[in-house]
Amino acid sequence: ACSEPTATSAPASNESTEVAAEVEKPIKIGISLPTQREERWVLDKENFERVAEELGVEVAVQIADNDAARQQSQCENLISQGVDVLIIAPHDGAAAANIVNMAHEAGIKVISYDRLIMNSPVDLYLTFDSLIVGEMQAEWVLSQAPTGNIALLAGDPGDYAAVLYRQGALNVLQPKIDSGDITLVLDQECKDWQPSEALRHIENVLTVHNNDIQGIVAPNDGTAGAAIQALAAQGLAGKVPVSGQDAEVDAIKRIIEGTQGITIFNDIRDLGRAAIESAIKFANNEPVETKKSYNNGTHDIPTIEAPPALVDINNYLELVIESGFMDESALQ
Amino acid sequence: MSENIENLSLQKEMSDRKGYKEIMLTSISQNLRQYTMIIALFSIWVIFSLLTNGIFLSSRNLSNLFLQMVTIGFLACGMVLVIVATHIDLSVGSVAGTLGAVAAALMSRHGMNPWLAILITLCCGILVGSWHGYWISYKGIPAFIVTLASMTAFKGLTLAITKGATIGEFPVAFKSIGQGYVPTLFFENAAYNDTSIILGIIFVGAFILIDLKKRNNRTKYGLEVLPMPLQVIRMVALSVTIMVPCVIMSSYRGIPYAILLLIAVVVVLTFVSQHTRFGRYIYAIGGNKEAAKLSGVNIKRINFYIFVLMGLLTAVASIVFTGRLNAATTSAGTLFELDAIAACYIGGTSSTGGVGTIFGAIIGALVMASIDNGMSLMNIPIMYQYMIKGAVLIFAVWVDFSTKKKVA
Amino acid sequence: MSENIENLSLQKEMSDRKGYKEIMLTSISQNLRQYTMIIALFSIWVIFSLLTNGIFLSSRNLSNLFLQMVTIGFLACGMVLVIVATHIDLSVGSVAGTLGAVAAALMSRHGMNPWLAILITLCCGILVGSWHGYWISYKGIPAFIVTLASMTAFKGLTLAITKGATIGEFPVAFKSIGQGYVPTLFFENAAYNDTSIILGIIFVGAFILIDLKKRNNRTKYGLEVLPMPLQVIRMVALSVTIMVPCVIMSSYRGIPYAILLLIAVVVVLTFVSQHTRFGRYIYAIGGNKEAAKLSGVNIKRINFYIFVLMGLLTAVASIVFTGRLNAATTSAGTLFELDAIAACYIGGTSSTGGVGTIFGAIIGALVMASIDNGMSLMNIPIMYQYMIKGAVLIFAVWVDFSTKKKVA
Amino acid sequence: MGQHILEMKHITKEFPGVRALDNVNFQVKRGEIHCLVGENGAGKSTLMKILSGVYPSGTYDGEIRIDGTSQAFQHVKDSEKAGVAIIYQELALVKQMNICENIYLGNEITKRGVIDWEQMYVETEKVLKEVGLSIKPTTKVLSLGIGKQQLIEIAKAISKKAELLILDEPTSALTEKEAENLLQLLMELKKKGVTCIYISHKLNEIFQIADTITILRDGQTITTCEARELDEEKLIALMVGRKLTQRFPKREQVLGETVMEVRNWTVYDPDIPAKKKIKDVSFSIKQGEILGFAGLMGAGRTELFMSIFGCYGHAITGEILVNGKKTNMTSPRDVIQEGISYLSEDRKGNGLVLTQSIRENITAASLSALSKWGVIDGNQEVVAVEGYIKDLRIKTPSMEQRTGNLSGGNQQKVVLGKWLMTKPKVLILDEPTRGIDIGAKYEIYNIMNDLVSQGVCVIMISSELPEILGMSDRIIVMCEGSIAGEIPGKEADQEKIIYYATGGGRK
Ligand SMILES: Nc1ncnc2c1ncn2[C@@H]1O[C@H](COP(=O)(O)OP(=O)(O)OP(=O)(O)O)[C@@H](O)[C@H]1O
Ligand SMILES: Nc1ncnc2c1ncn2[C@@H]1O[C@H](COP(=O)(O)OP(=O)(O)OP(=O)(O)O)[C@@H](O)[C@H]1O
Ligand SMILES: [Mg+2]
Ligand SMILES: [Mg+2]
Repeated sequence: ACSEPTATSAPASNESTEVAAEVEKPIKIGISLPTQREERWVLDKENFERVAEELGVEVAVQIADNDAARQQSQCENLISQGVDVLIIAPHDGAAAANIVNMAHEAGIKVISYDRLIMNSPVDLYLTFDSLIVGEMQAEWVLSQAPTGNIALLAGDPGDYAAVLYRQGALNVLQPKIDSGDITLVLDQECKDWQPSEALRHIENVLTVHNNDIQGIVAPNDGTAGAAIQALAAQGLAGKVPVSGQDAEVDAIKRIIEGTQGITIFNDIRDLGRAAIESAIKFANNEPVETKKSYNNGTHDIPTIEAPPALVDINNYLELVIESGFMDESALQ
Repeated sequence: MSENIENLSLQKEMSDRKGYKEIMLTSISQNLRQYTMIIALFSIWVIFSLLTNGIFLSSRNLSNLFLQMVTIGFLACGMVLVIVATHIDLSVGSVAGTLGAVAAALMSRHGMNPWLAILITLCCGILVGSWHGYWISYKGIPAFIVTLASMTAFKGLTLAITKGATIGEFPVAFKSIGQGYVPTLFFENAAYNDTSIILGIIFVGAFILIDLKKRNNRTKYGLEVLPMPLQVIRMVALSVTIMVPCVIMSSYRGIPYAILLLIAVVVVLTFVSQHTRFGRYIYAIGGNKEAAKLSGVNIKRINFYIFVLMGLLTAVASIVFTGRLNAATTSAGTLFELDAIAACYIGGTSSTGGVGTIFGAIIGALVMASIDNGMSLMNIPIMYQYMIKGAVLIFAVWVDFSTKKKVA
Repeated sequence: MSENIENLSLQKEMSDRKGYKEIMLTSISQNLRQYTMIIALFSIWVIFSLLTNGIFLSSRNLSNLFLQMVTIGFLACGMVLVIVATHIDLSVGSVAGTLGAVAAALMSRHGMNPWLAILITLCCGILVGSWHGYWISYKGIPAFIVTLASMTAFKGLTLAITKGATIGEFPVAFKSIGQGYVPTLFFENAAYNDTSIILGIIFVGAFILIDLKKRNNRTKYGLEVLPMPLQVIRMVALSVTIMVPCVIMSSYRGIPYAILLLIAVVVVLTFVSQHTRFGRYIYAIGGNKEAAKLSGVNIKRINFYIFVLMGLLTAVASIVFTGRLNAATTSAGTLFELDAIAACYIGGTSSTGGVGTIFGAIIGALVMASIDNGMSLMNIPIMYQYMIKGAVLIFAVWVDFSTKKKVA
Repeated sequence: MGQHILEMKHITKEFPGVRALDNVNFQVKRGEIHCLVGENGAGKSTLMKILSGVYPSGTYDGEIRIDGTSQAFQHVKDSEKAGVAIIYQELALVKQMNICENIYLGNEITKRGVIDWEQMYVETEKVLKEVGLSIKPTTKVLSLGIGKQQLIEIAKAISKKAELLILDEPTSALTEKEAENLLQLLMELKKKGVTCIYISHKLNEIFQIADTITILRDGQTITTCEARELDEEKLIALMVGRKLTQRFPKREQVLGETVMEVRNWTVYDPDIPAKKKIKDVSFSIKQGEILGFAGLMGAGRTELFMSIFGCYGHAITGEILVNGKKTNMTSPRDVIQEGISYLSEDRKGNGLVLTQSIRENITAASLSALSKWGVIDGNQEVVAVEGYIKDLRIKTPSMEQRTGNLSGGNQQKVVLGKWLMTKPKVLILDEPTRGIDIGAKYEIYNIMNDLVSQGVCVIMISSELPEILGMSDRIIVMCEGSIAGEIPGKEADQEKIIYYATGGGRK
């Protein structure tokens, strides 16, 4: 829908009837995030707002609270408000395809942030790879416990990111399961990412196997914390490797304590800045350079990638504290 | 709308002893219950309009708003009848999710013709409704338990059907049900969608015809009717109320199909609830089950059909919803039930049964959707959105109740 | 348990004309409503036990199971009274989440003494309850709307307090409430936790004493009592029922504090509901509000205090839950309300009000927790878990209803 | 077709712990008015519910034949198809609906599936006229008093144009005038060939219309005979199993101090704020006095006392003095604490908690006296309740029986027990003997006399003139919300009361 870029400074694409196009209007970027129930998305939101202020653009942030339909409504509302570009971190990558079509009809470009929007001509994709996160977690657990009983926790079954983490982990675990090196004694999803669910599942698997568990793959720091709680009740905290993700304050504390082995750190600051910068370029009808592309089912989407990092006791100072991501005082 | 008409017409008996003014006043005060909520709704609109520099009332946003409420609207229509009969249905969200997944799987995985898929989905909805109806009316298990069980079970079924992944991309026919607009008929390039305006005129015509026929009928039986000048005022007022939204929508893209469908459902169900035995029996059961039984009402059968109807409406809602998202997601439908039930209560349905109107429930659904939409337009952080929504809910119902108390 | 005792003692009036056997049969058939659910519970246990090679009934798992149900247990206790008085509380989940976050923030962020934090949390619970009570009883807004509004609002408040992040690591005292066990008193290294057994013996003693005192009292008033041999059988049976779980738990780590607290709450609330004016009035209001009002019951005040009590219990639940997780999470408490309400209905609370027992609700909560626990032990995929849970729910209640129908 | 339109043979019906009917035989001839009499709990209503299909075939033993063909009703609808229409003892109206909807509930007039409201309104107006009511068919039942509701029920049964019409205590809430009206209507229907089964505790009505009388006692048929073979005395003896020599027990009248005084009591209608429901009512009552309140239906007696009790009305003015002191009572609780108790005329709506047991109902208004620190003394409670069950002869297997399972008369006794237990100074009884059998009425009168001799004052509102005349020391007649006249008990007679009640005494 976005036709030949013209050389005017005003956004060319804004044809909608109600929003009168003022000439000196600042660029307005609509951002739709899936949730604020995990620390990382809270940080994402803060980061977006900081970077936007720095670069002098206006942002309108909406939170879908893990609801694909709400996300669509919110994006409709963002379009009604007359934003110039949409940055969407979809709760559900496939369901968000519709939003892309809608935005394009209104002449608005869409950036898919962190999670890929499927089956649609998204204009840009910025990501840490969810599959790789799962793989990293499982690989680390396997490195600690090459044989024995492994428990696999997964996030909410209705959350597509959770499905990808689990898939990534299984990619690594499956060969070992097939070879008989390890036994997957638990493969349970946690409703709404609830730690209480994780707690219940780990308590029960410990009961069934009489504490004979060698490793736990937990998808994020919330469930990891609960799993460690169940281990602690059996005096096993620190003895069984547990993975995590998001580098939450609590998780870093546990890593220092030695009860949680690793967490996966996605440095959202770089990714967020890249997203805003790209959005500004889109708004000004400038091209965005990319090196890679991902196929989302129907289209090859130009992609900017940031690698997730594995944080453990050895590198947390460097990666998390010294990089300014977290204040050391928070760990007291 | 047709609720008010009904009430208005019941007022006609008083007309001989009173002047026009008095007739209108009585009619207004008797309809106040519904009016207060409509007034509340308009107040909410005006406030949001001011706060968003008019974006809220732009034709585009109103179009969005109606589409955003339409799913809950369908569910609320059925839920009113369920609640009026002193039951509850907690499963509508999960069931809608599952049915959406069924339709999606049929089309996307098996390449089925969309119309056939819709037919099958509707049948599945009826089947689910019958299952609920069977346990509730013939086995006497409380609806709360039966539908809670379904709520859980269908969540699982959705996961099983979707295999944990979103099913997406449907044929245009299916998509349009959820997101399409009526096409223009004659004037391709006009700023206004002509079909919408034509439809509006047809609605107005139908209303006037029905009203006149009723008037004739009453005269035939020797019952009193509104004096002619009042009748004319009434018709003009109604015509305006019908035409304004049509014109507004026509200035964006026209009337969405989903809204047309919702209007049809509201009209049909209002008719059913007011003018058929089935409808009256629902209210009788809700008002006094014993009395209804002693009057020879087959309570079990009525209860059964209430749930069948609910199942059917859930299927309709699921189709519209899935079409609108153009995807069936694994967690689709979560918490729909609460929104639908809340819409009913806001719209004046009584929690003890026997009282409630379809029209009220639609107003309730609009109130909820308006609050969500307005706050989202204002980019209010979600945590405050939640808090404000809670506060507005209580406040709106409180205003409604306190005015009602003064009247009744 | 004390419910049954109550009913049994009421049976004594019939004893003169009948033999022992007949007294026992009458008593059993009159208590069947509760017995069927207990039987259903045991059947579920036996089935899971078979399916998990006995792990389900191991003392360790039973201990886990009780801890897993304890939060819903507290909520269900209050919910029974709310439902008996024909209200509902949809907010308990969200409120519990918020209160847990409050306690967590006080301790983790401000380093507050855990006991002080608990006190403040309990007060907040009472405050929230009063807020609900105010709108519901003094302003007449339906509980469904008020608590739905709170459900939404407190979801937002939790997000605001936690700022989207989990708040974790609490002082030992706080943690123990949710996950601690009574310490051993004398035999540090024995395989059994001696305190639990001692507690069991104290319970049994107390029961026997109370029962004998009651018997004496009845004789004094010239009322009939159970014949001595039956009285002895009754005491032995009760002692065994009390001791068995104590012994089982003592062979793992002893009785968890949370369970002791729950038992205390159940005993106190059962007493309140059966033997105090407040309790009696709740049931009267639920049965016929008008009649209660004409009998001089201050309906508004009773309704108000019901919600205050619910608020307090929600606070207790939130403390136990947060302590058990050792963390306050952003979405803690989601769907607790449905579990609590379901527990009540499974436990025989009537949806039309006026009927329901605390003990029944606890059994209901146990049934739900057992299903979840058993399926998790068997490592069944979550989608099947959902479906099976739904099926078991309906089935259990159906069995319960159909036996009841035969009796009444 | 034989001469019997209805034959019920060997009917036995059991409830848990109760055998309500024990091998009952009952036959009704075509075109007659057949009265069914018996004590409270004798099984009259149960027998009729079996006949109308409320208790479906299979839940009882025995056979029903209508017009000689054996019937097995599963539903009320089935019996209606067989030409049976019934008015139940307990009001069976949907209060949120209007009169027209109620009358045609289950029998709506439809045209191709669509309800024809216009025709139904017209028909409703006709039937209402037949039973002597002139209210709009669109009035909500909610806003009607018990008496009018009763008439609506009658209209509903008549509108079904049944061959066999059953009326279960239709006049218990009606005044003499309406009752008389109804009896005339029944006679007319009889002329048109309608057969009628009539249940009542009012003997004068029975002897006025009955062709045949069947007497039930303890679930068994005692006898069926022609009405003219019986007189009141014989009938009572057959029903109660003993002789009652007097209908109204005598008592010594000792008047004491004025206990309660109501001054200038005015109440506005809660629905229509400008309308006065009670207009400037003043009266007083002395210790040891029985004060009767008479009036036509809708005279406002119930409203007067409901408003005094704090349960009715809007913008109330006036004052109440108890023992000479001004009071400030706003809720039923305050009133009860002042020693005033009010037995409502609507036992199901305002009297009983049907889900609770007899025990819990009887003590509901006196828990303060039974409890310490809010804890109820269970033993004291049981002893007290046992006393009332015995004194009032409540027929029940145990005090733990749900009141919902009791017969109408026994329910009334439970409510009476509840108010007696509050040990009031002033006991207001609104239609206290509604649905109560002859024997029990006598007992209630005795109880009233006892109370009065203990210094309690009793206000009795009743629509049964003989009862008012037989019991009252003084009679106040109300008409359209104000007091129309006051008559000393000794000088009162029916004519005087009716004169005042119809507005004759107004200035
Ligand atoms: N649903 C029920 N459950 C248990 N017992 C019942 C039930 N219905 C009636 N009974 C009992 O059956 C007996 C007969 O009751 P029924 O209502 O037929 O009496 P009745 O002759 O109509 O008395 P009344 O003159 O007081 O109306 C009574 O003892 C009553 O307690
Ligand atoms: N003119 C009227 N039009 C409509 N309704 C009326 C009218 N007069 C009275 N009523 C209603 O009828 C009912 C009769 O009043 P109420 O029962 O208190 O009178 P009562 O003197 O106690 O007579 P009853 O013998 O019926 O108890 C009231 O509820 C009132 O709302
Ligand atoms: Mg009867
Ligand atoms: Mg009266």
